[in-house]
Amino acid sequence: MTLHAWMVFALTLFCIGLYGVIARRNLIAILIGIELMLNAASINVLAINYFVSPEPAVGQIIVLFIIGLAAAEAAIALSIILGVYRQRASIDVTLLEELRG
Amino acid sequence: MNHELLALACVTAPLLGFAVALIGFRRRHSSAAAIVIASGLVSLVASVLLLITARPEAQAFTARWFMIEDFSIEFGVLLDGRTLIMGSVVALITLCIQVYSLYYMASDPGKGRFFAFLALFEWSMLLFVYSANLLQMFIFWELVGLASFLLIGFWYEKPSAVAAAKKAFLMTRVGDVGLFIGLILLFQTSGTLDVLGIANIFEPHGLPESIAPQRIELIAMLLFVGVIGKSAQFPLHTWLPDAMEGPTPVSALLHSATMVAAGVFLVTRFHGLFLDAPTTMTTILWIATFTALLSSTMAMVAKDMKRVLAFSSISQLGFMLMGLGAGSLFAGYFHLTTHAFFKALLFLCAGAYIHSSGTNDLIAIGRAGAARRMKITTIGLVVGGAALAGIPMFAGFFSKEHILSALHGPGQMIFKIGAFGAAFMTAYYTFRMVFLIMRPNPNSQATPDEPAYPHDDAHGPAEPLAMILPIIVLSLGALVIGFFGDKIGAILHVEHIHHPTIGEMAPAVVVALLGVVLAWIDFGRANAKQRGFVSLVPAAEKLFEKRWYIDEIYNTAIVRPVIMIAKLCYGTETRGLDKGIDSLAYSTAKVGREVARGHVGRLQLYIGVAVVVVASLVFYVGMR
Amino acid sequence: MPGFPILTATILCPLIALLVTLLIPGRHEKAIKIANTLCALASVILAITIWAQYDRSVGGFQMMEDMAWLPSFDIRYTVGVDGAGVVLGLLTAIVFFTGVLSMWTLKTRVKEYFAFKAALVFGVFGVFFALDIFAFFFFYEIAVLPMYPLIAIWGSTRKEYSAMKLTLFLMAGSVLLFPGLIALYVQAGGETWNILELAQSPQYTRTFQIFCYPFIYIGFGVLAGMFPFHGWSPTGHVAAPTAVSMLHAGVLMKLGAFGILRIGMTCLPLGAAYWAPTFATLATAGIIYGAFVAMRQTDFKYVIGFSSVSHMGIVLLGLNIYAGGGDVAQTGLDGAIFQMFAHGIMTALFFSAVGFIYDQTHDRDIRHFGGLVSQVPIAGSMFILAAMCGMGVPGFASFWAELLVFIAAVQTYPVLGILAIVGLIFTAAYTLRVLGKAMFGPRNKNWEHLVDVGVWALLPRAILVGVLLLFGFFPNLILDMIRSTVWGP
Amino acid sequence: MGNLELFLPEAMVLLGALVAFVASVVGLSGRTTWIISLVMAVLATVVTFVYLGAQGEPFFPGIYRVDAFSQILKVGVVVGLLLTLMMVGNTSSIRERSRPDIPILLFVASFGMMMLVSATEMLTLYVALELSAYGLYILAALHRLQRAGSEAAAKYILYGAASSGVTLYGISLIFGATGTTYLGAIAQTPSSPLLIAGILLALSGILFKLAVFPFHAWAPDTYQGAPHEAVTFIATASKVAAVGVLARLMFLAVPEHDTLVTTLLVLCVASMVIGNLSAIAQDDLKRLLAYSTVAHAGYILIGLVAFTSLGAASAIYYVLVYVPIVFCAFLVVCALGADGSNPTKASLAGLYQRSPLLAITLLVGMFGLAGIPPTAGFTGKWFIFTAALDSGMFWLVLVGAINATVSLYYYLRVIKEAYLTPPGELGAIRLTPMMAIAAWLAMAMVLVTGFYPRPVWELAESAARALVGG
Repeated sequence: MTLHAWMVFALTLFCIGLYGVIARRNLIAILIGIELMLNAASINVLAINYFVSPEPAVGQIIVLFIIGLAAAEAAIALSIILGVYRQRASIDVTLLEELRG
Repeated sequence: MNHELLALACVTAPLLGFAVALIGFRRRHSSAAAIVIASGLVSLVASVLLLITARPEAQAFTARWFMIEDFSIEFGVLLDGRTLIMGSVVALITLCIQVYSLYYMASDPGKGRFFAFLALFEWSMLLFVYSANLLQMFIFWELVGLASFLLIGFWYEKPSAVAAAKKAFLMTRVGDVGLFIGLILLFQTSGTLDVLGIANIFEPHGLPESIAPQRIELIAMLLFVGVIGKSAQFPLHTWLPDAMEGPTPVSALLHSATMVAAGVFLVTRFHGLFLDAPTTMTTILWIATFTALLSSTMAMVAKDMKRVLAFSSISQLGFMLMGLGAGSLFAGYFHLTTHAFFKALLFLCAGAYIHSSGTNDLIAIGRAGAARRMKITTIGLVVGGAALAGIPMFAGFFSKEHILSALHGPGQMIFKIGAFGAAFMTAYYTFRMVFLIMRPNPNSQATPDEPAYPHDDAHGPAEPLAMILPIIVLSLGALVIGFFGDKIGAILHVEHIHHPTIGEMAPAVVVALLGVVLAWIDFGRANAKQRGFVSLVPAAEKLFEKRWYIDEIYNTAIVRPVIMIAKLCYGTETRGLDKGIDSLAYSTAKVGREVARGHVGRLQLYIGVAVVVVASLVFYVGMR
Repeated sequence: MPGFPILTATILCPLIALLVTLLIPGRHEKAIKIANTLCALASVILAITIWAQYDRSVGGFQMMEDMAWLPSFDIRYTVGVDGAGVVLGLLTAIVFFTGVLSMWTLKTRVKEYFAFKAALVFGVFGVFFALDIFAFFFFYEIAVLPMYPLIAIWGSTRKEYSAMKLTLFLMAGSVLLFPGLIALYVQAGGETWNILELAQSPQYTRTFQIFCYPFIYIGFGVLAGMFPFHGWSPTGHVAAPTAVSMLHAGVLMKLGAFGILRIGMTCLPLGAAYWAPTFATLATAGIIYGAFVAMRQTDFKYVIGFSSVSHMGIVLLGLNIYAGGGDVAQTGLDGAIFQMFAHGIMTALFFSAVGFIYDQTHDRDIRHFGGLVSQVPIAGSMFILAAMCGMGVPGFASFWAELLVFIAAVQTYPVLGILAIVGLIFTAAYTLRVLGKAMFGPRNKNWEHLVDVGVWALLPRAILVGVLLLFGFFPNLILDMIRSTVWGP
Repeated sequence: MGNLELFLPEAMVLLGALVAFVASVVGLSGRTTWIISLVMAVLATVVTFVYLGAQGEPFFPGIYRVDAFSQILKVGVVVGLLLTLMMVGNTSSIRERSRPDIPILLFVASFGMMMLVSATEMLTLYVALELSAYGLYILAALHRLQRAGSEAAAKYILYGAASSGVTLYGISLIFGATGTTYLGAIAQTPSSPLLIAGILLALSGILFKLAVFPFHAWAPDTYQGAPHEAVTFIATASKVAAVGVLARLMFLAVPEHDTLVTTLLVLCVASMVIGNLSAIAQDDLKRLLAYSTVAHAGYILIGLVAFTSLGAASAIYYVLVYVPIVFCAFLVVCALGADGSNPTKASLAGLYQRSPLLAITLLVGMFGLAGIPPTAGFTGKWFIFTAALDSGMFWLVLVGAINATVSLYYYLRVIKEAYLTPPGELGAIRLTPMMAIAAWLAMAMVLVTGFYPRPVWELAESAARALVGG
């Protein structure tokens, strides 16, 4: 596969993730969508690193960082989602509309 | 005598009187009156001394008041024939009226204030007359208006007095606007504010070539607008009849030597300029003649004594302006002088009657027997009436004669005829007044509008000295002043005084006597109907009584539209501008609420919007 | 005292008053009032000293003080006075002093009132003395904002609405000023904010001036009650308490006109000349429109408010004559500044008289009064005197002001000049209407109990009357001073 | 390896986090932890001030730069931290159990922010961005009223994570377009649509932090639902960091400006307009302040889109003075919402009687936000507008000034409630000494800087020079 193809693939993945964020009602699903977006970026970085970058290590390091950060983010997000669930016994995002206006 | 000191004393005494009386003695009435009368006396003595010792050439005592740019504004006193005579007349008549007021206003709670205002009035008029400077002239012209406003509205709790004062101020203000613009143009044209300097431009040689005739016409016309307002000429005459809402001494002052005289005096002051503006002179003639006729008709039917006198003032002012408009400075000036005496006299007599009878109504006064009770007053009335009517040997006869003979130029026949008509009517309505008072007839057809309420302080003298003394003085004045025509002419430096021959005098005498006779027939003889010949034409009578509906016309044509415009502006302000701005603000707030409501709290919508915006921006960037 | 920073000292007077007021505990009301009176008195004395020290034979800007404020941004604290500054500084001091005195009886929230008021006066002094655009605008906004609490807390009649309207209106003026003023700096190359130096800038091409000037004129004009952006002024007058009305109409509106003169006309003479006919027309429209609207008002303060619009129109007309150039330009300027001064004192007198009556009656409808002059002779007389001044009766200061403006106007813009003079009739009409209805006429029995002005309350009013008469009789006192105003750039 | 000493300010903050962590682990009471943290924050502030003039690179070349720009913004961050910590003492809106944790979170977030303004490499930048956010996400969730708190936090984190995802994707595109992650090197490469698109996407996370349209919508909801102290911190320190990184990116990494400027111009105007208009309708004070934050982000962007040294300086100046100004407002919010509820306009009633100090603090804060002299907000606005005009953006200044007027309306309404409405049944408010000190401190900063902007302005200028020059 060419760089172009990889980037299109990443873009597709990114869009799917974004779609998930926008369209899914489940908070966990939204979180998954965000993870997809991060992964799309990772794929981009790896592909670019492979095809373009003079320093092969850079991309891999970046991706490692991304994975770490994504994990941390997911942890915090899940704990907050848990908080939401405690209050509302649901993790439907449409229930989170009490703060508005 | 040191003229400078005299002049200073003459013009500052009333101011001091005013200030001291108003500030220090507003509640100590007698002291206030004493101070004011003393100051009036000082002015009189000073001005008479000035007149007697006058030098032939004009003298000006000025001091720099201040500078505007490089232009020095002088404040000062100009002593020449015109100012000296008028100043003395003003001082004399004011003093008479002040003395008269001692009794007339004795029990008024505002006596102190009244005297203070009288002093203000005198001061303004004197400095107006004596002023050496256009600006000073305008200032005191305005102050004369202010003082008359204060005095007309002296009984300020009376709505009619307040309305009259307001009307007087507003209508003269209309004239003032014209005058003001005229003075500005005059200043621009002549480049000087100095009255003598301006006179020198126009007087001896006629119009200088450097000045366009149209410009002089414009200036003269604008100045005359001011005169129309001040001297109550048609169409700005309607304030004067109402102005007798003030105390009678005020009317006496207002109608004789001050206020209305100021307008005529202005024309005499700048007569040289007016002579250079022939079109304006013709206009003056037209307006003056028309005014004289118009107001005479009104005087013929008025029942209110003061109102009759007021109409006669308007018509006499018309006469003066006719003389001046015909080109004779002397005729106009002379009549101004004589008129001051006999009109003040008539008003003081009227005041005396009114004071004792408690009514202004001629018929009621007569039926209350005032003429019998108040002999000296009645004599004064007859003397004044005769002077007004132009009966030979009385003051008004001489001056009116000069005016009539001045109207001899080409195309002035019509004015002459008008003048005769007015003179006839003057004689008629004057003696109508005299006969109604002297020969009351309870059985006549005349009906008083207002019954008499005789004064209840019957134990007081019917004719106290303070009232009688001025009447006597003025009566003497009205008798003798007519013989001083030559003297006045000399002081005015009028070279050729045309002395009418007997033949020339005859028509005027005939006309005047005709008027008197007709008045006798209508009012004086026993069993007279006392309705007047005008009542034969009820429509005319009604028209005259309603003062030609001029007030009504003004109301419809001017006052209402002005109020309409004011309403329109008010509506624009409240419903247009104000509301527009408010609604701009409110609609901003409303949009704000809508925008805020757009933040519906739905996370995914928020993100979606952001995605769309960012995507379109990226798209836009990619397109470039 | 050479070298004594007298202008800064004057500016600091109200600031000291503010700080002292803040330090004194709120329950010591008397102490607060005394402190403010003293500071105000000090400012009067300083203002008179400035007047005396100003060397008229030299003219121009004097008593300059110059300090770095923000050097890297070219902002300096530069103050200096010319004739206009001296005159208006004195006006401010007088109105400040008399305003403090006339609020001697204030009972509610005394501390805050005097604090806000001192802040306002601080700004006003600053504006009249500042020669640096930043400093000018800095003080300008300080002067405007305290009006909000002053009206909203101590006012009456829809006070919150009026206060908000006033503030937003004036800030809307600032909307135009921000780009306008900063453009002056940027266009000149971004080297100085000093007005006098900017005025020399060769960068101000005619095109730029024509573009920029309206921003400054209208921006400041809003505060000067310029037709048709005057709406805030009467509304604000009506709602404001007495001393605030005095300051508001007496001084604050002058800030706008002063800004136009000091910044707009000094820095952008070509733009000013280009726009002069347009703005002179608007000014004349304001004169007549204000008078007509005043004719229909039934509220004392509304009448005075619209009379202010009308009278400020005269100021603006004079200024535009000045901007238009020609022989009579200086006369127009003399008249405009004189009118600023005279109108300031006159309106202060008006409001202090009305306020005195309103404080007792809580009624301002002229139809509800009658014969006031016999019920409260002194307060009534004050009102009448102010009214005469407003009508331009000789002997009062504003006669001269109007005279000068009209003389100049007839020469420069004959039609406008004549219209403006005709406006005098309508001025007289509305003034006499109020006098006739409320001051004269039959006494209204409801108000027989009114107490007249006492000796102490008379003091501030007597000062105002005295000033009006003084300059009415001796206009040269002030004209000489005004004439020292810098003429052109 | 560079000069590690230069990292001392950050290290102090990190140490603060550790100390606070230890204190909470050993079970010290919330109050003791707070006092210890406060001491640490003061120390960190002092150190940061000491290192104000520092310059150099503490780590590997090119990834982390210490210069006037970064140090000055760090001062802004630690001042925000210190002020927030001072207020946390009698914290109320945060649930009891979590109180000892607050200092840790604040310190960690501050640490991330300080790194953020120094980062000159995209990975460092991204890590710092995330680091600075995590603490805030958690803080936002700690509201005593958990229902609102959890919603606020969920929106905050999901929005934040999504935008950081976009940022990351953007970074990957930049990497793709240039082959490098060093900001300085990016600017050297020729511009391409891919690069510009990447930069735009990468800005998302930062604009989210700054709450610029269209990434602003979380702000009102989060501000409303999160604990007062957390919001205070988000509104102060976090803004400084966001402006810092935005400026850094724009000036360092962008090879071609026109497109970016145009884009930001649109966002800037939209932020001002939407922020101010929405704020008009608000009754909840925190929500109002949230919208006003959006508007202020717009003002700051004016300075940045001027794209000159002057513009950068004015934006830096503005955000620096914005910290104490907005703190004044939030201090009142915290004091009024002592029970954890959100103060509304009605709860301001009679503030002038219930607590004159709070009332004047509110006045200063509101006038500061509205840009009225003699507060520093006025000078800030003046500088920003000057910078914009200097770049020829006359109409932008006009729009900005119009917005300032609109904003005045709702600020005045707040003042009105505090000064006009009688207190009714509401009782007096007692401030803790530390709160009072914080109030005086913030007011002093606002007013002194307002009267005498020279020190702060010169700092901002040197920061801008460092930014533009390097």
